[in-house]
Amino acid sequence: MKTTYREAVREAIREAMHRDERVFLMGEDVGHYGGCYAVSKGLLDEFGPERIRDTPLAESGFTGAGIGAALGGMRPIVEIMTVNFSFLALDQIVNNAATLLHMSGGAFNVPVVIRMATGGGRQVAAQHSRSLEGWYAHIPGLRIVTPATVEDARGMLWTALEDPDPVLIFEHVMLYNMEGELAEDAGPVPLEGAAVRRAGTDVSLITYGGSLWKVLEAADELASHGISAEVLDLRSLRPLDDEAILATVARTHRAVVVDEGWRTGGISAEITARIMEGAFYELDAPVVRVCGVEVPMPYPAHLERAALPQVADIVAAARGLVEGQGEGADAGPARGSAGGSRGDAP
Amino acid sequence: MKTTYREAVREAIREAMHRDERVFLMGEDVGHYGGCYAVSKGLLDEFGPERIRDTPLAESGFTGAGIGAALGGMRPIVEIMTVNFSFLALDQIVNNAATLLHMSGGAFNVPVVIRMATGGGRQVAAQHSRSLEGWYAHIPGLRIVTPATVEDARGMLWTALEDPDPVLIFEHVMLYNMEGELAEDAGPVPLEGAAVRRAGTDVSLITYGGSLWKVLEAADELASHGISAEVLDLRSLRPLDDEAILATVARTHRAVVVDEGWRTGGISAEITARIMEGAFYELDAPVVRVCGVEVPMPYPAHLERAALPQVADIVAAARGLVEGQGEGADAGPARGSAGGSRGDAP
Amino acid sequence: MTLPDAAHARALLRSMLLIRRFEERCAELYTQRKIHGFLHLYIGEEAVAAGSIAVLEPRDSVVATYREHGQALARGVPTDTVMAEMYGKQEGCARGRGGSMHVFDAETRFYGGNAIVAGGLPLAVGLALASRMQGEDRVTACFFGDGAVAEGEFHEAMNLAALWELPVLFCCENNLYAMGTALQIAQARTDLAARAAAYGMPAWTVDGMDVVAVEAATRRAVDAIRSGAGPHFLEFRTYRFRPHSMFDPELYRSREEVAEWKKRDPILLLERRMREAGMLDDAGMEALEREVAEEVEASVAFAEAGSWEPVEELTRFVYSERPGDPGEGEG
Amino acid sequence: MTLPDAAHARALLRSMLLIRRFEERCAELYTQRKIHGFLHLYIGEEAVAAGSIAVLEPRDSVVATYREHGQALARGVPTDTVMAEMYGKQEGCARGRGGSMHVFDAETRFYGGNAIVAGGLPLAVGLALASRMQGEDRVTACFFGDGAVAEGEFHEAMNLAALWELPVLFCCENNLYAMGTALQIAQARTDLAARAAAYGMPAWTVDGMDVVAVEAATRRAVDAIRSGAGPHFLEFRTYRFRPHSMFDPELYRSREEVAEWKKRDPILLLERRMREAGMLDDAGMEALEREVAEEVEASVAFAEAGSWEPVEELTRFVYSERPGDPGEGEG
Ligand SMILES: Cc1ncc(C[n+]2csc(CCOP(=O)(O)OP(=O)(O)O)c2C)c(N)n1
Ligand SMILES: Cc1ncc(C[n+]2csc(CCOP(=O)(O)OP(=O)(O)O)c2C)c(N)n1
Ligand SMILES: [Mg+2]
Ligand SMILES: [Mg+2]
Repeated sequence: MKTTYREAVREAIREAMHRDERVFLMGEDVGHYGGCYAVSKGLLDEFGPERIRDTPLAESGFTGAGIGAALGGMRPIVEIMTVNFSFLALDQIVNNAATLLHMSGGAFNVPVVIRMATGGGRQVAAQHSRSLEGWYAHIPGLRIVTPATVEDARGMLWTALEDPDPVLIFEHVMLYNMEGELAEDAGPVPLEGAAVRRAGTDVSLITYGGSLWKVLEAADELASHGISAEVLDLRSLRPLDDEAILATVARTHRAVVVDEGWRTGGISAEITARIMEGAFYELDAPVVRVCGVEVPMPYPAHLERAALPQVADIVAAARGLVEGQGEGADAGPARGSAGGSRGDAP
Repeated sequence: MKTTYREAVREAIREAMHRDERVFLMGEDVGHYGGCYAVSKGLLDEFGPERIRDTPLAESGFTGAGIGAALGGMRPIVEIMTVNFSFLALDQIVNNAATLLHMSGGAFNVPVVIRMATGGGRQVAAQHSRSLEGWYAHIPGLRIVTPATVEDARGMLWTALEDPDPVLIFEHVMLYNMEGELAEDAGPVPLEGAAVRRAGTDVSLITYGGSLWKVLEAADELASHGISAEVLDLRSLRPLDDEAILATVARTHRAVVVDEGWRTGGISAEITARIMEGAFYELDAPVVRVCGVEVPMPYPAHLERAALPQVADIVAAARGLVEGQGEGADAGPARGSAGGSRGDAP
Repeated sequence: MTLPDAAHARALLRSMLLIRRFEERCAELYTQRKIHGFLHLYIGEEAVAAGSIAVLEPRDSVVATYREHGQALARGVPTDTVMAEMYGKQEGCARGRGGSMHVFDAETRFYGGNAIVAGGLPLAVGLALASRMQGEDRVTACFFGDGAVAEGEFHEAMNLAALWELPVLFCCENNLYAMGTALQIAQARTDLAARAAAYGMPAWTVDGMDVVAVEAATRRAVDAIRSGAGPHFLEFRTYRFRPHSMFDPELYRSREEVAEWKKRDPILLLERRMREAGMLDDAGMEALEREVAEEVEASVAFAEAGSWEPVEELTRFVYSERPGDPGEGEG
Repeated sequence: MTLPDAAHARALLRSMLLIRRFEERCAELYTQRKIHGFLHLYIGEEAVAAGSIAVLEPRDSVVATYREHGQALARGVPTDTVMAEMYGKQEGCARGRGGSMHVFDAETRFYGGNAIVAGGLPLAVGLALASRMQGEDRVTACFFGDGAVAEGEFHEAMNLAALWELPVLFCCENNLYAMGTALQIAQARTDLAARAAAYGMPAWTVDGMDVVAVEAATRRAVDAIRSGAGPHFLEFRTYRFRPHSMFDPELYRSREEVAEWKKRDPILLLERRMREAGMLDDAGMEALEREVAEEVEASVAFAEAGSWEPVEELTRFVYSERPGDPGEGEG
C-alpha cells in the first residue's frame, strides 16, 4: 500500500487511539487547524477535542502537562511544532521527563511520547530550520528516534507508546510528503537497532532521518563510479546501535558520517568517537563527517543549500576516502565552494 | 597575591563596573543575598540596586532582558545561578543571543556575557549537578569559556565584556573556594587558545574547567609510575583550539580526554573526532575518554563519586593507554567497580 | 474619534495603503516563486501598525514578530530593502539572510522580525532597561499577537517591565486567532487588557480597525511612558483577512466571519471618513494609489535587480567581524 | 476560626510538631555530616502543609518543592523512609537517589520533591488532566513558593488549569522571600491571590500561621474542586523562621522581623488555643512531644541502620527495568 510519511504518522496516531483509550494527542494546532504539517488533519472530527487537544502557545506548560498526565496513567502524545520551539519546553523535558524515574529511585516512570518536526530545506530561516535531535541524544533518560521511512514512522510511534520511558520522535520536515510502501499488516517497529539500507563493501555511509535519502542517492552515484557503499540508517540516536556501527566499519574499513545537524558536538562526533574507540584498528583511513555548516540557517535557497549536506558532498567525501584524495567535502567554510550543484542562485 | 576563584570573579566584576559604566550585573539573588555562591557579596553596597540588579525568578525574562539591554548599548553580565536552570532561558540564548547577528545580516550584534555555575560534587542531586558547557558548545554564534584558574576567571570576564558577541562563562562549583596566585597587574586573558598546564611526552590529558585539577593530580601520580603526561587545558569549548589539540597529540601520540559531562555527545566526542580527523596517523592507540557516567546525578556521596571522573580513573586510563593494557577506566557502568577510591560508603 | 488634519489623515491612509499593496504584491510574488518560506500577511491589520508607529519618534525602538512587514514599512524601513529582503537578496535590510520573518534595520531601530512567539518581549524589556539606564527618553514599542499572551515569556516580561517601571509600550494585536486556535480555546480569560492590568500596568482595549483610535490611544500611552509613568499595554482588536500563512487551509473559521470583519476594513473606514469630511475625492484617492503602486513596483524592481550573496560568504555573521578578519565564523 | 474537636485538633498539632521536631533533628544531623547537599527547612510554615493536606483523601495527589519534608510527613510518607532518604540510604523513599530535595512516594501519591522553582506546576496540571480524562474525582494539590509566581511556567500552568477547568489546588506558600529576594523586589503586584484571580479562578488569601484557617479554606476549595468547580488558588501568608538553606547568611532581613513573626509560631498558636479551650494540658503536651520524639528517633535509627546502594547499581533507574533486564541504563 502506498502512503505518505504524513499519512503514516496519522495512521499510527489513529490506531493507537483506537487501541488504547489512555492515548491522546495534545499540542498547538493539532485540532482545529489540523496540525501545522497537516499530520492530524481529520482526527478532531474522529476523536473530539478531549483527545485531540488544542493547546495554547505554552510549550513548557503543555509539555509538562503531558509529562504529568503520563505520571497519572495516561499515554499522551505531545506534539511540539518544531524542535526550534522545544527550547521553551526543555526544562520539563530534561529536569522532569528524563530525570523523574531516577530521582524517585524507580518509583515513578514517565511514559510520554513527544513528537517534533526537525530539519531544514524549506527556506524558513534561522529560527525554524534546526536539526537538534543529535543534541537531545546527550540526555540520559530519553530515547531519541528518527524514523526515516514510512514503515518506521508508523511502527516506531506504536512502540514508543508502549515504552515505559520518555521517547522523543523527530520527524524531518522534508519527509512528510514522501511516499513509500507500507505493508497492510505492518506492525510495531523496535526503538533500537540500526538498519543496513543498502549493503556494500568499500565504504560505510552512516546516517539517519531526512539525510537517509540523500545518502542512498549518493550511494547510487558512487556505484556508477565503481564504489560499493553500505548505507547504515541509525534510526535511534539514543541509544546508538554500537554493534551495527562497528560491524559496518569492520566490513568496509572506511566510514563517512552524514548529519544535517551542526558538526561541532553533533551526533556525528559521537559516532566518530565510538568508531575510534571500538574499531580503530579496522580503519583504513580516518572517519569523515559531512555535516550542516555551522551557521544559523540563512533564508535564500542557494545559501540554505550550501549550508546543508548535499548528494554531491557525500559523493565527494566518499570518493575522497576510497580513492585516497584526502578528506573530500568538509563541513567547514571551505565546503561552500566545493561541489558543482551549490553556489548558483535559486 | 593569593585569592580565591570566587574573589577573582568578584574583582573582575568590580573592575569592569568601574572601568565601563555600561557594565551591570543582573540575576537572581545577586544583590541582597550576595549571590548564591557569594560571588557578588558586597557589590550591592558599592554599586547600588540599578547596577547590581536582583531579578525575579524568571530566567527567560531576565536573560532576554540582558540580551535586549546589550542590543540597546549596555554591557550586561547576566548571572544564571546554575546551568540546570538555564534550560528556562535557552530560547533566549539560542533563538536570540546566538542568532540575531546572523538573522539581521550583521545589523545587530549582542555583546552580552552570561555566567553560570556548572558541575557536580556537592551532593545536590539530579537537578543541580549537571555539566552542560560542552552541550552549549554545539551552538554557532556563542562563545563558551570555562576558566579553571583564578587568573582565567578574572581575565576572561574582562575580555568577554569587550567581545561584541555573546559569551557564556561556566564556573565550576567546586572551584569557588579554590585559592590561587594572581599577579597584581594581571590583565585580560584571551577567550581563545588552550594552555599546556604541564608538559609531557607519553600521553596527552585533554580537559578543562573543574576537571583540570584532578587531571593535574593524575599527572603527578602518573609521573610516579614513570609516565610523562602532558596536560592541555582547553579553556574555550567554542571555538576549540584545534591547533593545540593536534599539536599535543603529535607530541605524545596518545590522548585521554577527561570531561565531567556525560559521555555520549559530549565535548569529549568532538575532541575525539577532531583528533580522528586531524591526527589519525599520529596516534599510537585510540583516544580514550574518561567522562561522567550517563546517569542523572544521585545524591549519596559514594554514588556521586562513582558518577564523576576521579583521579584514579584518569590514572588508570592513561596507564592502560601507555602500558598497553587496553582502554583502562571506561565511563560505562563498568567504571563503577574499577579503582579503589570509589565504591565505599560516604 | 475625530479625524486629524487632512495632511496627517492622508499620511495615515498612505501608510496603510502601502502595507496593503506591498503585501498583495508579495502574495503574487510568492505564487511566482520569487518569495519563499513562510509568508505571513498583515492585510486587515494595517491600522495597528500605521496608527501606533505614527506616534513614535526616530529615537524610539520597535520590536516585532514574523508578521512584521506592516510595522517595518510604517516605521520607515525603506520599501526597497524590505522587498529585497523578501527575495533574499543581499541588498535586503538583513542582507537577505532573514527573509520575510526577519526584517531588521539599525537606522530606524527596528529590532526584528522574531519568529518565536513571545520571543521579542524580553528583548523589548531589555531595550527599555538600557534606555532607562542611559538616561534616554526612548520608548520601546513591542508588537505581538494574542497567541503570545499564553507564553511564559509574556508573563516574565510583563512582570519585569511593570516591576522596574520601564518605558515599554506593549502592543497586543488581538486578531482572535493564533494560527487556527481561537482565543477562547487558548485563554482562560479572553479579556487581554484585563490580564495585563493584573501586572499593575495601565491597559486599554482599542478598536484596531480604526487607525485614528489607534493613534490616539498610542499617543496617550506614549506620552505617559515618556513622562515616566512606566509600561503601558494596548490591546488592539483586529482581524487578519488572509490565512495565517500561505499554507493555511483555514478550517477553523467561517467565510461569514471573515466577510463580516471585512466590512470594517481599516483602509475603507478611513477612506470613507475622509471623503465624508471632504478631505479626499476620487482624484485624491487615485493619486494616492498611484503613488503607492509606484513605490511598490520600484521596490520589486530594486529587488529584482539585486544580487545573491556569494556562497563563499555563507559563514559570515555567525560572529562579528573584527579588523583584519577574513570575515568568516567558526567552521 | 473555631477549633475542631479535640481529637482532630490534637492530630493537627501532632502533624505540625512532627514536622518541627523532624526538621530540628535534620539540622543537627546536617552539622554532624549525616545529611548533605542542600537542606531547606520548613520550620515556621508547618501550618500550611499540616492544615491543607489534612483535607486530602488518599486518592488525591501531591506535588511539592525542594522544601517538602513538611508536605511529605503531613501526607503520611513514612517518617522512617523520609529520614532514610535524607541520609541517602537505599531504604529511603527514593532509594536515597534524591535526598532532601527529592522525596517521592508512590503509595501516598507524592510526586516529589522538585528542585526547579515552578517546575512542578505543569506536572500538577497534567496529573489533574489525567484524573479528569479517567473520570476519577481526585484533586491534585500543588505546593510552591511566592518566588515561583514570577516564572513563566507558573503562568502557563495557571492558564491551562483554568482554561481546562482542571481539579488542581494551587497552594502558594507566600513566605515573603525567595531566597534573599523580598516579594516586592520580585513582583510588580504583591497581592498574589489577585494575580491568580486574573486567570479567572477563585483565589483567596489565608492566614498561613493558623492551621485551623488553613484547613477550613482548603476544605472549601477542595470540596468545590471535587464538585467540578475547576482549579482554586490559595495564597497562604506564612514565614520561614530559618535561613533559606544551611548556607544562607540571611543578609536580607532583620532579626526583628524574624522575631516578630515567631510570635505567631503556628504550633504555639494552636497549642495556646487548645489549652484555652481545655483540650490540652501540660501532661497532654508532654505526651505528644514524647510520641513525636520517639517517632523521630526511630526514624534516625532506621536511617542509621540502613544500607548504601551498591555502587554497581549506579546506572539503574535511568530507564525502566524490563523483565529479564540486567537493570542497567545505557552506559
Ligand atoms: C514559540 C513558538 N511556538 C509556536 C510557533 C508557531 N507559530 C507561528 S505563528 C503562530 C501563531 C501566533 O499567533 P498570534 O500570537 O496570535 O499572532 P498572529 O499570527 O495571529 O499575528 C504559531 C503557533 C512559533 N513560531 N513559536
Ligand atoms: C528555576 C530555578 N531558579 C532558581 C533556583 C534556585 N532557587 C532555589 S529555591 C529559590 C527560592 C525560591 O523561593 P520561593 O519560591 O519563594 O520558595 P521558598 O524557598 O521561599 O519556599 C531559588 C531562587 C531554582 N531551584 N530553580
Ligand atoms: Mg493572533
Ligand atoms: Mg518564598
